[in-house]
Amino acid sequence: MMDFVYGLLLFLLMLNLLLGLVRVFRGPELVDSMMASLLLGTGGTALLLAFFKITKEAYYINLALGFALLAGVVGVAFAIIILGKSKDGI
Amino acid sequence: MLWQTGKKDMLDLALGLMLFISALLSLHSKDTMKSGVFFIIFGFLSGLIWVRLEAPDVALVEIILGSAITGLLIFKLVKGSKQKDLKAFTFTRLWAGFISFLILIFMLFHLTTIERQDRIASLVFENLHKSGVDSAVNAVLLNFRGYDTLLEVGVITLAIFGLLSLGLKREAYYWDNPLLKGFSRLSLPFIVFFSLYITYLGTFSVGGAFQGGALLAGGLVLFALAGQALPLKASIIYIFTMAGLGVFSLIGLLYALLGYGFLTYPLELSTISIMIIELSIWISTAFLLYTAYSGKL
Amino acid sequence: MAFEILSIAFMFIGAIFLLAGSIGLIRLKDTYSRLHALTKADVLGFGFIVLSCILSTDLLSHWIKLLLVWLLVISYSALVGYALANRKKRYA
Amino acid sequence: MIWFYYILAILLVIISLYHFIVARNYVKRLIALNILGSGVFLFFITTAKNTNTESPDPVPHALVLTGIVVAVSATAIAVSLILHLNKEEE
Repeated sequence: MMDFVYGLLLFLLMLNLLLGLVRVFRGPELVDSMMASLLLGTGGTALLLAFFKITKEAYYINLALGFALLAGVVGVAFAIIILGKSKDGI
Repeated sequence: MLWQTGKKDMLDLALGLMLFISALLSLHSKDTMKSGVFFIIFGFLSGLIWVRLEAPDVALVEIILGSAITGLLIFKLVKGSKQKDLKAFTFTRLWAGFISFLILIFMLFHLTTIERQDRIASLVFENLHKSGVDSAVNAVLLNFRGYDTLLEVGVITLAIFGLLSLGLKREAYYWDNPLLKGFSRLSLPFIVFFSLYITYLGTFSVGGAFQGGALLAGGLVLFALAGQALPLKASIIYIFTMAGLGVFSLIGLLYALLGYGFLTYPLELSTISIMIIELSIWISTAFLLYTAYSGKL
Repeated sequence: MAFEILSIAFMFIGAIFLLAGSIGLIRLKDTYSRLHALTKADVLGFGFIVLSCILSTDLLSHWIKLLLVWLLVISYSALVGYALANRKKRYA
Repeated sequence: MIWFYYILAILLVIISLYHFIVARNYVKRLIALNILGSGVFLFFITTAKNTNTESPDPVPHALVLTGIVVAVSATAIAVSLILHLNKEEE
């Protein structure tokens, strides 16, 4: 019973990642692709938390925290570096 | 044993297939910006795969360093380089296909000879209590194979100084926005604290100096993206970048002079020496990776 | 036992909200509306998943870290959504 | 499940090696190099899992950790060399 419930849960979360990958592939513009990779960041964090719930190993929370932090930094950096104009000097 | 599958492996199959598709798209896409985005997705997915393979230390390092910091570097490269994607020569394609095919045959042949056996794992677990840390990976990294890690710190330091010696004036990208400024300022103390916590966790659980340092480098990059300079003098940053190599080799030499041997810690002092080394590697990794991103001291 | 059932139910609700966000990402026509769907669904769905994890442990340190994950995800979601929309409108 | 990861690692190495030779754009060549490294790391980690002991072998994990850090520093220096090359060509 528990196996089936957790399997269904992991299937839903994996479907989430898969749909994100489809949008990255189809995305007409670059922004759409980056948005979908952001979705992959959130979905990956959710998957790690689901692993934490299933196995009760404490290190998954640290992994999730690092994942969330760096996915956000990458998103902001994409918006500023790729979409913006370049200027000299900080 | 090697060819068994079960119901629980569906997750592995799906993750692996997604990893392969993202790698293929990253290599095949015409637009270099898009292939950079796909590379970041590849990094995230491979982090999840390391988790599935019971290697959480590698997962942490892959997510933080292999995906995010490499992604930041590749974004800068993609924006700065205006080279067109030319079509390859037919001769090159044939040659590359031939070489790849040869390696495929060789590796498939190698796959048939693989068998399950006890490796040095039991040796590590037997001697873990002599190392001064409770985490097996960090015991290997900082005590049993300390030379490797010393040389690794040397490699990053040398790479960054090689990069600086090119004397290239890099363009700095920033966005002068009050929201981003406020957020980066608010989150920086939290990031410093969390990266120290990850470094401290390295002594008994999943974590370590490189992971913590790379996290701090991510926070510093966010700080710089808001258009702010670090409130530190260049000389202090220079000391920070050299701290890892300096402290590590000094401690090794100290024990060599005391008669224990280079990088061989006595049992009662091993935990404290490993902690000092981890702290120094933490600060120097953070500032080295930040320098690699910004391109100047 | 009641907590366990509640926790699993919360996790399912969270997963379905996240799935709704990604279906919106697939189905909507315009970049800005896709961004809207993504960032809105993330906040609620992820909140439910964090709540479910909080119900399933009883350590204070885990609670603090889980709340921090949630705080980080929602603030970065807002910040990245704002940055992407603003930059796209101005330069692209 | 071990066989699947071995085959995945081999496929990653093969396709990225092919693209590393074929690509004439340096950015794609750098990305191919990184993916090649990931394939090799996957091979190592799978070998670490393929033991009789309960938990995986920590020595290949430590080696891969070192490898990832060295790969990032190689990427950093390659990025600045390529940017330098672009400036020279202008």
